[in-house]
Amino acid sequence: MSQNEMLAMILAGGRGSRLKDLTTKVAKPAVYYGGKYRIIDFPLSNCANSGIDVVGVLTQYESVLLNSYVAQDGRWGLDSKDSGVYVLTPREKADEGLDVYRGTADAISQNIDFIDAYNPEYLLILSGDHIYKMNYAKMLAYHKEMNADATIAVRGVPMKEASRFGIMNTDGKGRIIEFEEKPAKPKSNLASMGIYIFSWKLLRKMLVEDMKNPESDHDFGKDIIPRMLNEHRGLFAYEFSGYWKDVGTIDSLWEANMDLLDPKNELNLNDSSWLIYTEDISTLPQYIGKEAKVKKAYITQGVQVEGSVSNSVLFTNAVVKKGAKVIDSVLMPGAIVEEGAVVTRALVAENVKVGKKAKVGSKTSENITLVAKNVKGGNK
Amino acid sequence: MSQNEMLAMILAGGRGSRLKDLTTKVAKPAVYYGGKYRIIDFPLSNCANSGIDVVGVLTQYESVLLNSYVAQDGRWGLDSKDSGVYVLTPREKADEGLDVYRGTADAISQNIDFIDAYNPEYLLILSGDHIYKMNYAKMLAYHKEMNADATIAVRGVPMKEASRFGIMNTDGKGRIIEFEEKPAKPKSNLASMGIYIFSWKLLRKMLVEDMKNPESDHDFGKDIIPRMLNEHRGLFAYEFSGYWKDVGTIDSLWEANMDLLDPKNELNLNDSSWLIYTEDISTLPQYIGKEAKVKKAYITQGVQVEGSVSNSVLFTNAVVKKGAKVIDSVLMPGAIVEEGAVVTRALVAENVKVGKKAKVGSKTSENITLVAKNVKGGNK
Amino acid sequence: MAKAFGIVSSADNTIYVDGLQDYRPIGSFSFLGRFRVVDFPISNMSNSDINRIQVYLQSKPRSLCEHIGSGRHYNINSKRGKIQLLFSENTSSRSIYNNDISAYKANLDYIQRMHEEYVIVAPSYMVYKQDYRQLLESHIASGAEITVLYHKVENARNYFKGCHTVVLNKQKGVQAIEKNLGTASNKNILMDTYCMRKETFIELVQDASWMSSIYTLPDIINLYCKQMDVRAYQHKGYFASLTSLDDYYHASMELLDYSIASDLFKADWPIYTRTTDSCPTQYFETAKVTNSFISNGCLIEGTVENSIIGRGAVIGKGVTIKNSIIMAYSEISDNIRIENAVVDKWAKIVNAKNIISTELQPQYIKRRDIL
Amino acid sequence: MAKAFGIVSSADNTIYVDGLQDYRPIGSFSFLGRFRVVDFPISNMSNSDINRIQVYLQSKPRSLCEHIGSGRHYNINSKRGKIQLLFSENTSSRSIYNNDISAYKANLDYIQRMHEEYVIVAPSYMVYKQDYRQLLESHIASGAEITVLYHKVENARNYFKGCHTVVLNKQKGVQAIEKNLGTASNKNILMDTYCMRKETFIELVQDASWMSSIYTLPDIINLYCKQMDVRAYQHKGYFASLTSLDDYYHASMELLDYSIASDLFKADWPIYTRTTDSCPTQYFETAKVTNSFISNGCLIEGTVENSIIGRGAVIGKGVTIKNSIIMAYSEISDNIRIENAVVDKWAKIVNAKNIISTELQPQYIKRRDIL
Repeated sequence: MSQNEMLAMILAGGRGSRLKDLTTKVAKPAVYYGGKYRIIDFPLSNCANSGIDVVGVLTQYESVLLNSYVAQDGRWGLDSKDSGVYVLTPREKADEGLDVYRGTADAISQNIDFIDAYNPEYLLILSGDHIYKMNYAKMLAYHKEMNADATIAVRGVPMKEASRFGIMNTDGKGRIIEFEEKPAKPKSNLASMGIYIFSWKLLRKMLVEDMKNPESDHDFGKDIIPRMLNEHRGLFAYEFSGYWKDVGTIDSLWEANMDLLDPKNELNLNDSSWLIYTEDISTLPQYIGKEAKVKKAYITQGVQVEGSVSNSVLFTNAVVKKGAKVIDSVLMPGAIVEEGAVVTRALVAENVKVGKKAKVGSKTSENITLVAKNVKGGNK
Repeated sequence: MSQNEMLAMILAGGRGSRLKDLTTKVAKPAVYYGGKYRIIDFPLSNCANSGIDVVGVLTQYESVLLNSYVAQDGRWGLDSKDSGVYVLTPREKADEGLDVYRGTADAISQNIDFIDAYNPEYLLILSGDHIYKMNYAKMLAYHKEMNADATIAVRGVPMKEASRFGIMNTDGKGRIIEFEEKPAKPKSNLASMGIYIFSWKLLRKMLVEDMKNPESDHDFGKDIIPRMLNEHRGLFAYEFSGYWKDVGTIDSLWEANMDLLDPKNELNLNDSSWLIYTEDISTLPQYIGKEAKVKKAYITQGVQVEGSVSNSVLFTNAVVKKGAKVIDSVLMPGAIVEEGAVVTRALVAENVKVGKKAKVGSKTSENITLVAKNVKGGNK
Repeated sequence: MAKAFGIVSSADNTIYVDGLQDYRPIGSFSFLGRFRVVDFPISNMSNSDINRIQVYLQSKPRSLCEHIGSGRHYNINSKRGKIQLLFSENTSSRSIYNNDISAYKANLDYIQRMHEEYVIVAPSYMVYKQDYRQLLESHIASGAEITVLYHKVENARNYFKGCHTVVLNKQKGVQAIEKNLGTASNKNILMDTYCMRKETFIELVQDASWMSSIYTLPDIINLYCKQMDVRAYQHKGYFASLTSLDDYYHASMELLDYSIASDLFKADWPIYTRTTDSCPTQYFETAKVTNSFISNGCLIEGTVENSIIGRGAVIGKGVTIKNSIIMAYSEISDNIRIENAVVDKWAKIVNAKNIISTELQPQYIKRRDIL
Repeated sequence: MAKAFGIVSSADNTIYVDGLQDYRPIGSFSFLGRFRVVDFPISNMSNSDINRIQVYLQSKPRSLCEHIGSGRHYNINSKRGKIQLLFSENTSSRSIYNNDISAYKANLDYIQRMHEEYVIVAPSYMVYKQDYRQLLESHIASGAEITVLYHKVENARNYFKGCHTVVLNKQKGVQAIEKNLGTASNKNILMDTYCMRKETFIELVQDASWMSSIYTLPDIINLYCKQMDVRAYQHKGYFASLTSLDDYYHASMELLDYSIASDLFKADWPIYTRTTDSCPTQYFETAKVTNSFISNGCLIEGTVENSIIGRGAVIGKGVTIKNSIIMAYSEISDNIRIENAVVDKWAKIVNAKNIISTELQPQYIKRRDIL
């Protein structure tokens, strides 16, 4: 891809309120995943690996952590001379007040000046809270090949679940002829992944018009895409078949972590040709102690295990002390399981301590237990 | 200075409306100065050279350019592992709406969480729109030596002008006993430079209280400093005697540029022990043509001079064509003076073209002429 | 995704630029005041979407190492891309064993580990602008096994003496590669730039080193060009080979024609370099400068004509610099006259009154020399 | 503002670690799976507010160059600070002329150009934690001309054989510097770490090179310590000199005591290194790991005991690794047993069934070897 042929904009405003206490202090894209990553590492690493130079990250909700996290653009190699990750928050303009982003399309509209500064041919719109590996350069090649106005990445979902998604109906040659948001009777199982490539010139024109439209929700799914279909623009579906997960709940976040315990998992974070980059933390390597038992586990540097761990994912600097047991669980960075404590089917949040001999989680509960606050030591 | 012993926060919200058309698109700290710099390069380079690792830049007004400019923290070497320049804009919190910064102190208060994340001992507050070189490490050493709660940098101004400034009256040992904002009858000539070092623990406490005070303007000069004086805190004045300029108007911006034409100017940008860092632009070196005449000039790379230049400052990629004359003027980046045109006592804005044989500016006008729009070619 | 990785090669033992090369390899020579020669091949690669580049270093690697560094200033993603500095074990630059093939052979592991299908080899001692994507496309479209870049010159009698020439047939097939012995003015100069499959490159390296430990890449291609499909791709525009002091001086002076210089430096083809954070240049009341390229950070009180002045140079009162190259941080004291000279970095000309030579035999003043 | 600049020195010709050093200098050895030895002196300097550091390189500099790069990962401001890589001209590591003094002499320009008043010299082949600000303060307060760092050891008979010892008087004045010949168990080992004024350092370099071209810094200090005020500063805590395979193995095994390791790695004294972006390590159902440091990116199906496993290593089913160091990207196939071995990078143990040696004579398996 030539310099700035395609600019990426990541919508990272998600409040992620279903992730409960994990998102009181951080926006959803900054939530931890996979032992050492944060969710937003995935779209950012995908961008870097796809040869994209400039990425805008659109945030507004309580995002000091997210903002300073993505501002360190060297983490994804996006710090060469003309590259960069830029945090774009709502801002006061000369003749307007300070305004929040009113919708996904509005977030882009409010940053037209930023995009114009790079004069890209194409604009890539991404979501900040999906876990997947995708080569956007290939998607762009498809967009060009189809001579498309817009290309939407889609993935096949089980037909019975299709009514939960935005479904794209195509003409068999990839051209989208209809878009239905959560259809009662879906005609296809191709669900939108919320990943769009637009030819910038056209999108720019439509956004300017949309901004002035008082009826519009200023949303890609609700306004821009339907209008493009009405105008018979060339919209194409780009099928993606790899691992993809939107971790909207504690259960699905836990599940996505558990997926990694299968050594043959589809996401394959071990593939050196498509690495996921993240923050570099100074720690010791992981230490597995004299009496430790570790099996079926996904463990990262800085972890210290003296107890027993099975079927679990342990994040940076998590500690499992002597006699403690961690089963079917996720320990976020710095989580400590004290001597003799037992953690079962739980997700222990960052820096949370499970006290001596305490027991959290249950083998049989309907949902995964979120341990967001220190748990006092239990009785013996 | 140890890692994060002192964090710097740069107040860069200035709308700079007296700089007229130069600030319709950029915030005042992003205005060009000195051939290749922007004003905010000065506090940022001072920070880098003083051993400060983390800098927050507080902006709210139309700042996409300023934000993306400072986000490239490698420009000031502030991109090593635990360093960074972070743009801090007003943001929506979990339980509050989106709110603009109400005053200088409020801008800091709204980012207490950001500051806490680094747990600094001291906080340095700077202005984003002053031109000077200062070693903040020395100011911190003074702050520690005096065992101060707050240290304010001051400079001597001519007594007759003192009533235009915020004046610090000291006890002769550096301790501030009184602060008067624009006093009619100044008792001293020590003017505040708007540079403060606070012991963070105390300031944090005062900011939290100030936020709740409905009577407060949430301003350092109006509220925090007077309150500290009332409470008999240890406030000390740190005298600074080098070059210092607040370029609030077109005339003063022009003047500050002209100051550099004196090879012995006090600012001395040629001092290799205290470099000012800025954006790195790929250009040719400056080319002085076959018939060119250049004397008493300050010229940077990418400039092409075919005509005559005297007593002027030429910024990156400015062009002076054959037979054109540039006298007592400033050409901002990419400004073009076409064949036979004459520019006198003017400031030609970025990428503005002065057409063939046009004449702008005047030797005798009261104010410097700002040329902010292309000027059509003149008649012969 | 780039189809090719890049190799920036080092000049072999047959090439030595008197004076300048005593202190650094040619890739590290200052060029036009602001650049270093190696900026050109690396920028060409970066602009051609090649983001994995190997730079081969020989003796005195310090300045080149420091200048290239992490390569971020060449606009290469530091995670996905990489500029790798590779060393030959034999670092005595004048040894006959010290050639390109021995360097590639010593680092064959790192060449084999490259994911890309093709390789572009370009020299660190020549200056030109070339979109390697075009070269690669032409290479693939032609079906050739090797494609080399060449430039038609009309002054091969006086310049390009360290270079090779290519003898072509009507189909632009390479018939032979020969040393330029200065026997004729019109020659096709081999630009030491090659495009081929990685596998072909590895075979050439292995074959060459097996046949003779002093074989170079042009040697083996010359040997094989009868049996392989080796084609030539013509380069147009500015081209300079900095393989002697005369060539260096001549190539620099040529760029004082602003139209030639500005053609080499287009906005859509930036030549990246490492910034030194020097401030703008100060012209004094007495300065008289014409037809010259001046770098930042200079103090100019005297006269400068048809010259190139490096960063931070000081040109005193009453000084005249004519047809010369003054390198960074040199100081020329009051009333000295310098004509047709190359003054190396950090030199101080204090007492010598005049340094005047002819245009055809430029004088070289040593680094840090005090005259 | 730092008062001192740093010099990271290279091991001289008297030191050679069999096997490992065939491929890289000691500074580039992997340590505890995740680090390289040079991370320790550089992190010590960075944490001590020293932000201008010269690293002296000798033969096979590639891996060290690449690892150090721009130095940003060592938390050094890239404008105000600098990690400078400096080369000796004579790069044959076994040559008697190849010593520290000749390297400093060749780069005296760059030493002289440093603004700082003092210099801290630290070796790239030893591992320890030290706040150099304390060393410098003690040096200044004592009024000594040179202060050296030393460590009391109790196993000098078996280890530290390539090192020097310091003979001290009651005032901690240095009486002599001698080679450790293994004649006694209790010795004060010289940590090859020196603190002095820049000017003193330059004088020592010049005097040493004038007296003999094979003099080293400890040689000249030994010679001068009668007439100069040379003092010793005692270091406490973990200390390792990686100057032989035995020393390397022993020092690594010592850190398997987690309390020793975690004392070397405190949150307020980070040891920086270059990240490789490897993912977490996968423990399979059949994994059995005890008392071991495991790096990221490994796949572990077998048994690992009292060992250190480098990045991306693959430990197959039924494998037993005991008291061993397995370096990055090595693959140990099913059912193989390895005891008391050091397996170098990229090795593949496929067919060999058992690699078993005694603790006192660890076996070395070559880089890229396929057994």
